[in-house]
Amino acid sequence: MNPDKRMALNIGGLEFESPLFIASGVWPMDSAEWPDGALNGVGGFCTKGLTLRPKRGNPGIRVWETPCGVMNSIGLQNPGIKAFLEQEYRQLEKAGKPVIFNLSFETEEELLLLLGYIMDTAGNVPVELNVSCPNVSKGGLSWAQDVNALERVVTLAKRNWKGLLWVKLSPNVSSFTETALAAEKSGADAVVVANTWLGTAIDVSRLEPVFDNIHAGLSGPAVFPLTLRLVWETYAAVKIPVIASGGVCTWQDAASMIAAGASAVQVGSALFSDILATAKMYEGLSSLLEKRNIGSVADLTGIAHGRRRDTNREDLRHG
Amino acid sequence: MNPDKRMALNIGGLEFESPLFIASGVWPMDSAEWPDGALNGVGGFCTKGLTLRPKRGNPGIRVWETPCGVMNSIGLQNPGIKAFLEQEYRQLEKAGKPVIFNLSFETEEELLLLLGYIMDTAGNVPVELNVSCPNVSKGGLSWAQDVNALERVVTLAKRNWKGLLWVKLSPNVSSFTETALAAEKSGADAVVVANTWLGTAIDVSRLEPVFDNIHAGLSGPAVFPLTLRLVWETYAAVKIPVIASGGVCTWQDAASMIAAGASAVQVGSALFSDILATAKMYEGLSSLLEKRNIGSVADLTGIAHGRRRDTNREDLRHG
Amino acid sequence: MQRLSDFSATVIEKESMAPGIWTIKLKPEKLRLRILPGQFFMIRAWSSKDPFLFRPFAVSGKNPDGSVDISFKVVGRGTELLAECERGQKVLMRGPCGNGFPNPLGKRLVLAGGAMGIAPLLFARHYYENSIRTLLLLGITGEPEWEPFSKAILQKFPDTLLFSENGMIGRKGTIVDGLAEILDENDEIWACGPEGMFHAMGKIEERWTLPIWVSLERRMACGYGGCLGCAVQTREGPKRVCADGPVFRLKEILWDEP
Amino acid sequence: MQRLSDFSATVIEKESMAPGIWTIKLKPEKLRLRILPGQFFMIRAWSSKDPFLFRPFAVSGKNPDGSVDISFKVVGRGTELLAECERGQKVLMRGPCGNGFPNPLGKRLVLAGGAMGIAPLLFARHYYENSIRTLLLLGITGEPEWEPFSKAILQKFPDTLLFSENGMIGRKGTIVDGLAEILDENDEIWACGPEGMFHAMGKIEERWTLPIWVSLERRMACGYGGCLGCAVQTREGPKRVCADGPVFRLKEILWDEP
Ligand SMILES: Cc1cc2nc3c(=O)[nH]c(=O)nc-3n(C[C@H](O)[C@H](O)[C@H](O)COP(=O)(O)OP(=O)(O)OC[C@H]3O[C@@H](n4cnc5c(N)ncnc54)[C@H](O)[C@@H]3O)c2cc1C
Ligand SMILES: Cc1cc2nc3c(=O)[nH]c(=O)nc-3n(C[C@H](O)[C@H](O)[C@H](O)COP(=O)(O)OP(=O)(O)OC[C@H]3O[C@@H](n4cnc5c(N)ncnc54)[C@H](O)[C@@H]3O)c2cc1C
Ligand SMILES: Cc1cc2nc3c(=O)[nH]c(=O)nc-3n(C[C@H](O)[C@H](O)[C@H](O)COP(=O)(O)O)c2cc1C
Ligand SMILES: Cc1cc2nc3c(=O)[nH]c(=O)nc-3n(C[C@H](O)[C@H](O)[C@H](O)COP(=O)(O)O)c2cc1C
Ligand code: FES
Ligand code: FES
Repeated sequence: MNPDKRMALNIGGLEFESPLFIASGVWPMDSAEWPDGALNGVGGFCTKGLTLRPKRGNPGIRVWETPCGVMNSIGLQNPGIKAFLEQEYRQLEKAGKPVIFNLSFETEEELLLLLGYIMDTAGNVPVELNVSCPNVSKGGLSWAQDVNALERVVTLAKRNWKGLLWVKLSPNVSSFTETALAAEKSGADAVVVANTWLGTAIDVSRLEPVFDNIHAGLSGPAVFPLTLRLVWETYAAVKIPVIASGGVCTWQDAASMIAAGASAVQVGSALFSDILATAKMYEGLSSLLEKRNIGSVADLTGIAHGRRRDTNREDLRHG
Repeated sequence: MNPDKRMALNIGGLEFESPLFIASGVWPMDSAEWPDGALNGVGGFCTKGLTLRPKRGNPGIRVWETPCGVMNSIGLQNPGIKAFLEQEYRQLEKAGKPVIFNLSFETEEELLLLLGYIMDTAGNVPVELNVSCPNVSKGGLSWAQDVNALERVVTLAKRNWKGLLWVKLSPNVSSFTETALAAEKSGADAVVVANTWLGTAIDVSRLEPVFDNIHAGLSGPAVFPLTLRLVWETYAAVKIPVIASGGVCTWQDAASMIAAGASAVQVGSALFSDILATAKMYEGLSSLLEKRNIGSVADLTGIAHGRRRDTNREDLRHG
Repeated sequence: MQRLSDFSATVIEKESMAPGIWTIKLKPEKLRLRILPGQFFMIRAWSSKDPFLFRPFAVSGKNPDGSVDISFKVVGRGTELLAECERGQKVLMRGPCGNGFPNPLGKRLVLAGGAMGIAPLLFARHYYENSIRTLLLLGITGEPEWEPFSKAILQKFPDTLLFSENGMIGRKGTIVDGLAEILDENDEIWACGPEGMFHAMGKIEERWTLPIWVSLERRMACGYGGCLGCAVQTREGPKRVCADGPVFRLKEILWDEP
Repeated sequence: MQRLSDFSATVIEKESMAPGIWTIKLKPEKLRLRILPGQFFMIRAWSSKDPFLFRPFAVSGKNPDGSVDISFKVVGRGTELLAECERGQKVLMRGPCGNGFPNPLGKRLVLAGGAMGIAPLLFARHYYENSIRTLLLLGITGEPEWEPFSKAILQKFPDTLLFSENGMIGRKGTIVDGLAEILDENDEIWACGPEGMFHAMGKIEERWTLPIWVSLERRMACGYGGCLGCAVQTREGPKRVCADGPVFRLKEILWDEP
């Protein structure tokens, strides 16, 4: 991989070397387990969803393949913030890539405690509030489903956090742009659009629901067009940066998200089907900038909004 | 195909020979164009969306492939109800399969006129109110997005229609079950769950939106888990029959929809990738009933609701 | 006309015409195909649901053993997968789709192909070889990739009139310039190529009052006339390229309307 | 230990062991694999994103030419596509995954495989052939499909002790009955098979105080320890079957906890 200056960007005052991030919940927290080269082209990565207390996650089947997608019901399994800071984080720090703390919480007190612990050990690192996990009964998604609660909790976080504050929204809400605007108004530095899409699976061999929770979150290329729509609409509605997360598998997907309004892109399930997906996207995006003579990836953000198809017809046979 | 009595079912007092219907907008209205055998196993089919006046549909690109799916922005192209009744419908009548009239309208007056014309020429045929088309600027989706408007229009239709009344709902709404309940309360005989999912596509070679309307409707296997979730929730909420429409491609998909609560299933985009998809589903479902010794497909409806996984773990190696 | 169906076929031959351009022979397993020049097939060379849709391809030839030729250029995933097929491999076909060209009037048939658009005209040329006079024209841009392709066409049909925009091979100029030179007022024109070519041909139709039939391309979801994804606006209202076309009378088409 | 990576490999041999059960030899294109019995690979024999996930398979053998054997039963779409691979075809592999079995203690190694679960034990048997005493057991249900498979195993390792639940081949009884008969208190047991078999073996561990190591299966999305989709609860907390396993000490596992 050739590092490309045009790929660097600034989000809320912080510099990242690439607009490609690894999404929460898909990457091992032990750097000894990282495959060689897999973090090439990665601007930073989000931790697995962290909670105040340790969580064993959900019982039963946790992952299920669907057409061009995967459903998950992990249930935020994690060692709890303290153990994380004392163990995994010491490793991660050394990896030389920005780490974004993905946080889940059931109450405002929990959030404050989480932020406190992080501040004490890691300082003002970037955090991503996960107000959108579909796989836990309390907290999670419910924050995003109630705009007032969302405003309250983001405001609280903003007051108590000097580092970068991303808010990761849920596609499973009444009005997506309303929640994005609420996050912006309450001080979010960026919105992450979006978490997984709520779905269901039935095991036909048993005629039973696959998941103990019945519903689970769908991710992967299947949802790409849906999340792209949310990115488009959010970009049109808010002024803070939009970070896309949903089905991005190729550099064309990443370019589409950026052209539709994303400043940066998170790569999640794509890694399941190709561990070098992010590295390949970096190459592809970088050549696109080169070919189109675009000085910086930031100039690509939202570029499709200015453009409508100039003909109402396409000429398919390019002689 | 062997006709199987167990596959017959009754929806709102009307008998159909199979729970498998062809969804609106994917089937030619001229029976001279029907491939041999393609209607085997089909219980009936929905017309293309019909409107009071002729519509030329949307300009620009109308269909776009996505991972395991297809987006469309047809824009309700149709010859108008009068021409339809005078020409295509005379053909269709003879085909020997129930025809469900899929209707789109911008105002209540339009709906009344539509129903009037149909009554005069075709009698009390089943109608499917399309309150969920994402591809027209007026009418369409907006009915489903406003629960009061939805109740008004369904009530009006019910008062003015003696035939079967299906209401086809949109997944792109605040609260899906709320709209389903509104349709039920207002007299719908069944709810169709659901129309296409709103998405966006960017043409990377031009960095422009693909569709003139920017957004378009996503269908096909990609959306199957999402629509299955809506079917599950709707079945739990309403008492009228639920008709599933979204990504059904195989008999396993059809069985999943039915086990999750569907009385019948519509097959749409699946036909794009296999014109005999419905016929194959019929065979598969029929064998499932045989193997499990289920007397009627109606007994399969909602069967998964009674069942939770009995172990919280699966044994994958069945020795 | 033969009704459309989905069926399985075997790749019985595969030949490279030029870099990235292939001709394959596909033999249906059970069916006996009855097809006319201008008709096409939807093809998928994969069993997965991704790519989800079939891809449309004109018939570029028909052989005594019942197989059909498809000549295609690799431009994306679907054509890539098709190009990877080896002899013996099975593919799925849907068709025959569309109506093809109408019966020729019997005078000289001028077949004007823009680049890959020549595919259906190769079939026409062959089909009418022994019954009427035909004249084959091929027009290409100046992009070097078309040179070997042109040579392959010339090898098969040595009397092809060749035009390249920059003169790198054949005569210099567009195919429409070429048409203007050679046309006789009794000719009938069948054309297939980029839309820009059709626009320019509109003027020919006005001036010469010759019948011009063109074969169009649209993105297609179904290919059997069900989805209305492939609409074109005509003087008689919207038409489906897959089922009402792909061949239309040039002057019927309303290019400027949505 | 070798770091996991995604790489391309070629099918260099494919052999039918029994109807619907295959052994294929896969040779990585660039890599030299260092692997231990019990480690596994994620494999995809298709380039499409549908099926979306890799499929996990134990290594059942390793060959001097650097290739590995995978022995698998066709149960769904992924294994079907793998079974359709012909010699020369490329597949994608991810691995080596997991830790494999720990170094054996050096006494007798009893390898107990339930049906297809014997795959990783075939590798173990071969791997330790010249260094320690091993005893291979295979247990199958009474389903007729397993008979030809058992014969294929016997042909390769004639001293395999075979048990079938209905006595159709080998001795009648379960593999756990068989173990109870032949065990020596100095033995070490490595097992792979359905979970029911492990539950029954729990009693053996209690009675004999032998070390029993088992190789587990879970649905896996990543195979590299990232998604936590493959969790199993243990006395030390939740573990990932792909990265912390797939081999665990039997008594560490908390079957009854979520
Ligand atoms: C009636 C008809 C006849 C054709 N005959 C030939 C032929 O003989 N030889 C040949 O090389 N090509 C022909 N084409 C074009 C051919 O269909 C496309 O090149 C092909 O679909 C591209 O598929 P892809 O997956 O490689 O490209 P991708 O761009 O990856 O395809 C993505 C989607 O866009 C559609 N698409 C892309 N380009 C076109 C196009 N030009 N026309 C229609 N749909 C397109 C694809 O079908 C697919 O649904 C014909 C098209 C039509 C409509
Ligand atoms: C560590 C490990 C080692 C394995 N070793 C072998 C082996 O050596 N030989 C062999 O025949 N099988 C082995 N399996 C099982 C094998 O992975 C499955 O049979 C295979 O994934 C089925 O894929 P499919 O697409 O054919 O089935 P489908 O049912 O269509 O697959 C759908 C999804 O479920 C998953 N899945 C289905 N069955 C299993 C299963 N039993 N275990 C894990 N995931 C499953 C698939 O991976 C896929 O994601 C092993 C599994 C694991 C976890
Ligand atoms: C197995 C798995 C676990 C996930 N865990 C988390 C999590 O802990 N916190 C979170 O905010 N998002 C989580 N996600 C959501 C992803 O970060 C991402 O937003 C989503 O999967 C959509 O992107 P993708 O299609 O690229 O995967 C998880 C996703 C998967 C597939
Ligand atoms: C090309 C196309 C046209 C459609 N036209 C209509 C329509 O006119 N009226 C309608 O109610 N639904 C229409 N639909 C929606 C389908 O009937 C169906 O509800 C949807 O595609 C989801 O099902 P599927 O995934 O099986 O296709 C259309 C769908 C497609 C793909
Ligand atoms: S492609 Fe569906 S109508 Fe032409
Ligand atoms: S499969 Fe992802 S952690 Fe094991």
